[in-house]
Amino acid sequence: MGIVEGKFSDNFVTARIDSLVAWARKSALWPMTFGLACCAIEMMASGASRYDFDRFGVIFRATPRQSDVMIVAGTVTHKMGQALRRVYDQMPEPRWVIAMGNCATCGGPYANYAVMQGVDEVVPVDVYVPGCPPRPESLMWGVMQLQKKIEQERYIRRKA
Amino acid sequence: MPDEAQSNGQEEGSAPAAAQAPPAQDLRELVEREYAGTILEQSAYKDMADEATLVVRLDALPQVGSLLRDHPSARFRLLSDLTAAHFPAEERPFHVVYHLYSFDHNRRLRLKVKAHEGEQVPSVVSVWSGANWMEREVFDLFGVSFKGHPDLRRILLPEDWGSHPLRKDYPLEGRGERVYTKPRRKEYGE
Amino acid sequence: MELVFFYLFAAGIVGASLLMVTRANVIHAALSLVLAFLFMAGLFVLAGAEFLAGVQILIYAGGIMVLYLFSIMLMNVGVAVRLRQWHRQSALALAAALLLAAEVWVVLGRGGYPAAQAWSWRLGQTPGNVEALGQVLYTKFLFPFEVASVLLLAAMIGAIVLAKRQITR
Amino acid sequence: MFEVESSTRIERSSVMPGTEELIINMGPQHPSTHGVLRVILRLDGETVTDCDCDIGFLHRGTEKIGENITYTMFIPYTDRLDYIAAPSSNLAWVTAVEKLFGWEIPMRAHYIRSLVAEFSRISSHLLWLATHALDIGAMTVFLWCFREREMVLDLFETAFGARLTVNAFRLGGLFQDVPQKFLDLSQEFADLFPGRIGDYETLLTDNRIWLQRTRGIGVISADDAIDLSLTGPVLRGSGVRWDIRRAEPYAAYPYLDFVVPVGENGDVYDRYLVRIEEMRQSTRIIQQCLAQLPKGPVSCKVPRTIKPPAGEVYHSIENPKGEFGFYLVSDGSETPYRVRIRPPSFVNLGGLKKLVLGGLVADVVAIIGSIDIVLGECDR
Amino acid sequence: MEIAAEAVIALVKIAVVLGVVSLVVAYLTYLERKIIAHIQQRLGPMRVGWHGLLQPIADGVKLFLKEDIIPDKADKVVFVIAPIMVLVPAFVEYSVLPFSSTFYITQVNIGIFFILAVSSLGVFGIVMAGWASNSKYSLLGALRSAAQMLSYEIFLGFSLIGPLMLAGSLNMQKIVEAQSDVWFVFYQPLAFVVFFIAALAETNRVPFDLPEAETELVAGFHTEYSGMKFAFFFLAEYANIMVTSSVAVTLFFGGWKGISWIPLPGFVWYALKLGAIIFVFIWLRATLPRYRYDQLMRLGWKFMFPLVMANIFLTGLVKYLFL
Repeated sequence: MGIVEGKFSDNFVTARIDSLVAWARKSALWPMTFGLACCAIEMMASGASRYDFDRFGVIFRATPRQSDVMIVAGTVTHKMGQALRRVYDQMPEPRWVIAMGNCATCGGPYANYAVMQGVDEVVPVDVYVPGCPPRPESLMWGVMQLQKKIEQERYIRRKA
Repeated sequence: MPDEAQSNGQEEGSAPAAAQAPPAQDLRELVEREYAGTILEQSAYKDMADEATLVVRLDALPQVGSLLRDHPSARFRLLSDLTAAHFPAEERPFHVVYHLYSFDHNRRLRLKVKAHEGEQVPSVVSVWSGANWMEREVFDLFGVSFKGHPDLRRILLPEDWGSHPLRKDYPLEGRGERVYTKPRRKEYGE
Repeated sequence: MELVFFYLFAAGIVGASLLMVTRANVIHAALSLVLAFLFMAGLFVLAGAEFLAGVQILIYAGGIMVLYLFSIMLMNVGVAVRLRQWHRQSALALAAALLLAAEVWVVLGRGGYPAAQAWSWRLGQTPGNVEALGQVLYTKFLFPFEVASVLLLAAMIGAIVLAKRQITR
Repeated sequence: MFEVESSTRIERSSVMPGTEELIINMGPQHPSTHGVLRVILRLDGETVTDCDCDIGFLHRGTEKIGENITYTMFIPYTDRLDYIAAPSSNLAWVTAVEKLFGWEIPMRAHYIRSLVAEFSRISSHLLWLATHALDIGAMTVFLWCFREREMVLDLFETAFGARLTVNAFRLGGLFQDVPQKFLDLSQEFADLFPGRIGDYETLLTDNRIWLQRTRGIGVISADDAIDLSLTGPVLRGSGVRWDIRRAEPYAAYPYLDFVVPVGENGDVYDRYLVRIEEMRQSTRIIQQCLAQLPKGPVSCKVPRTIKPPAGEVYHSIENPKGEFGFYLVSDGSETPYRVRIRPPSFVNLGGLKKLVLGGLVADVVAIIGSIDIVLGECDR
Repeated sequence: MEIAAEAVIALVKIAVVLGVVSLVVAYLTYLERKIIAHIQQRLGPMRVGWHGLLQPIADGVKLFLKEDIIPDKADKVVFVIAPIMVLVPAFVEYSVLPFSSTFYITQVNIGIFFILAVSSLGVFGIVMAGWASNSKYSLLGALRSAAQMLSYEIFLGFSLIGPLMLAGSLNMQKIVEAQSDVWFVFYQPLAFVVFFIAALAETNRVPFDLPEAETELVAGFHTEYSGMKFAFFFLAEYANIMVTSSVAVTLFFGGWKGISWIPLPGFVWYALKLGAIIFVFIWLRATLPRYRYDQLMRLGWKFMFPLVMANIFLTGLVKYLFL
């Protein structure tokens, strides 16, 4: 699919096509569950009946190959870091990362020898969701924030 | 409505020790009868029955353990916990601590051994299988090694860690200081 | 029209068979064989024997070949790829192939097997040849049919016994 | 899914499946390992012949942190140990420190602590049931359990302002009294919940598939369970009637009436039954706590700087997962000298090998589920 | 000229059927998400279009535009062919299904046998996918599914023999005609039960969804597939559900024949019956836990096989004695 990517100038047609692509991508965000710690529980709660992520078309996939966004939910230790990067590498483009919770954002309360001070040391992060752990509403906010970000992305138009 | 006076639910304990004697006196006598000279110290925090502590001679630990596990008046069948503490100032800096529990008598006992730096502590896996992982953890975090352990490897930290973080001379923020570091994604293959 | 399809399928069979014997990777060879079976089923359809075509796909392609693949996958294919493919038996193979070709030529030249010839008119005539096939199978060829069943039964029992012995060991 | 190079006892062999043995690696990020656990299995066909766990992916150095901060500051960290039943971890810590001091805690605080701890037990067991059922493929139970769990989390939020990591208790009692609304809602929940447990049981307890997947699977005898230091529902599932709430009562448990359920066969099904019954008993305890709740202060007099006498104590409570204890060494200063967390999940997971050997690979997931581990407290 | 006209008509029919089936299959995923959501007291897709109606389209477009990864160690040719091998048989089977008395692509004398034969090819795709991915999870998933599908194909085939004996033909249209008075499900309840269970296993649905047991093997044989190739597997699964449900409708529920005093066109009856059966498929997914592999096999060989044999024997006996 890479042939048409970033090849066209801005005009009405290309803008429409890009917005269609963006709409499809933001409407079918399948997260890779990367539940690591406390935040994983809240992430599960987001998928369950009360918060129901399925409303946004978000369904959790177990394998990185079939997912679009990695929700890093929880503390990333140095031991985990490598594995995390490997999973990220397995995801197909386009891919996004949500750092859920303080630990994934900056190490949170764990400023010590074992814990990586923020998951952005290993993978590029698109949205940081604060909280320890963030409530499901916060995670939902993060997903919506990511949707806004995707809306602005360019697909067949040249990058600005 | 219960009485407020006996609120603190911790003062149970069925050790039939005399008022003056430390709580684990009977157990000490039991062990001394079998293996004389193996109990080095005896104490109990504020004389609480469930804080009874016996310091055991290092090499006698497995025998004392089996005795306490099997003797009808002890029956400490559950190794509730196994851990260590580091006292760098002492001559034998590593205290390995065993918390035992007896279902039959509903009582607890703490055993302790003290080891030199680099000295091997006899493993109690043969006495309580549950000690397997706990000894590995002590090995991992303190660097105390256990003689006769079937499978002594690091358990929590990566194999190449190289040091033992729960020692007192290990800094809290040894590897992940909370100062701004440039993203190190390159290291991870980006 | 039919002739076009015939040559298409025939070419397919030959091509797939060649692929099968030349592939170094066993899995690829097996898949080529499946392809050959499918083309063969096409030939059956052209000959008006739809039921046989179905059986060809269901039993050979869908059943037996899957089991083949199954057992091949359980082995280490990587090793087989590296193995020498030629065993200095090409002369022998050539002789065998020639012999086979000669036999086919003789048989076809004489006009096929007499028994098959005698019944082929009935197969060709009725549109629903399933019925005809059933008739033939359970009247004229009852004995060979039963013998084949017994053979299969024996094979099945044998397989069970072999597998069972391994478990109890 | 992917492999992390790290030395493990089971050597990676080049032998491919079928010839004899297959080594499969679940995790560290695998949907059914409940967090970041890596299990390496050696298989002969579908039978497990060896099993090794690689843990520590969530080792956050909590014990080291505990040695560097004050006793009060450590309470939030205990939330994040067993984050599924945070108040239980809080309770273990505060009771251990209070034992070090020898404080007298007001009765009302004791009752509220028991009440909240039972709620945390329910929330933990609900999460366990949800994920356990999901592992065996029953998806609806998962969502039903989360529905009730949300109610419990709402209760926590009413009382303490947070859903998961509630930081519920303080040294010497509570931070403040719970609002009346919390008590009303608790009553409502306690009246409604037994019926909901019945709902789960209709889907599972007599379900043929569920029985086939759980009965006779992962069997461990009482002696083996004790030998492996297993505690909590896993031990009780094997028929050992031992519950720290009964054996060494803390908080308000001496005055509460409840039954300690035990299993008979020590299989996955019995552990399931034990936990289901424990949820019922917890509801009973909640009813009693609400009925007997005394009036009065919720905290004893606590000095401004908390400096305990030098010494060492070990105190454990019955966490939903098993014996959760703290071994504290104090040198008389404001910070503990040594904080040791006695983790039930870590110890129970150590018994996994015994449970899965000789079983089928599809059962491994069910067995891990039946142990009910939480990695936060397993790796610390 | 006549041949050309016939060819054009046939092509148009094929296009219509393929188009409708693809759309229906895509919306089957939506239906499944919605039904399961409501059983679980959720809403399901709501934001993408009115009540999430555009969800399958968004999913499809997204998957189409996704990067298509072929793993380094994979066997490239087989890896690419596998999803096609799964999808094509699933769609080919529609060519012999009668959707009404007049609308069908073709009528083959061996109609039902053709479906059985073609559906047996689907297992190739799965085995190939598992092997080509060069990953243990995929291979294990593929092997399981191959064994499962092979064994249950047998029960599926045998369970159909009862109704076929009653109909006296393999032609789908004739089978429907034979049910003008009474649906075969009333004559052959046992066969239907076995057929339905076997169909669940054939299509890898709960409680037999071992090949993609999410929690045990991540996602089974298609773990390594991404983008459009994954979508193929996904579509094939639902297309297969449609086919097996259609076979059930045709063989047991009188096909496009409805109740005579309600004037509805044949294909509406057909769609209604199909919908009802598919609903049961989805309903079961929300209700039942999963079988374990050996239990599945035991159920098949020790319970269903004798049952279906007894059914054939009984049917033969009754037919010989009374008809």
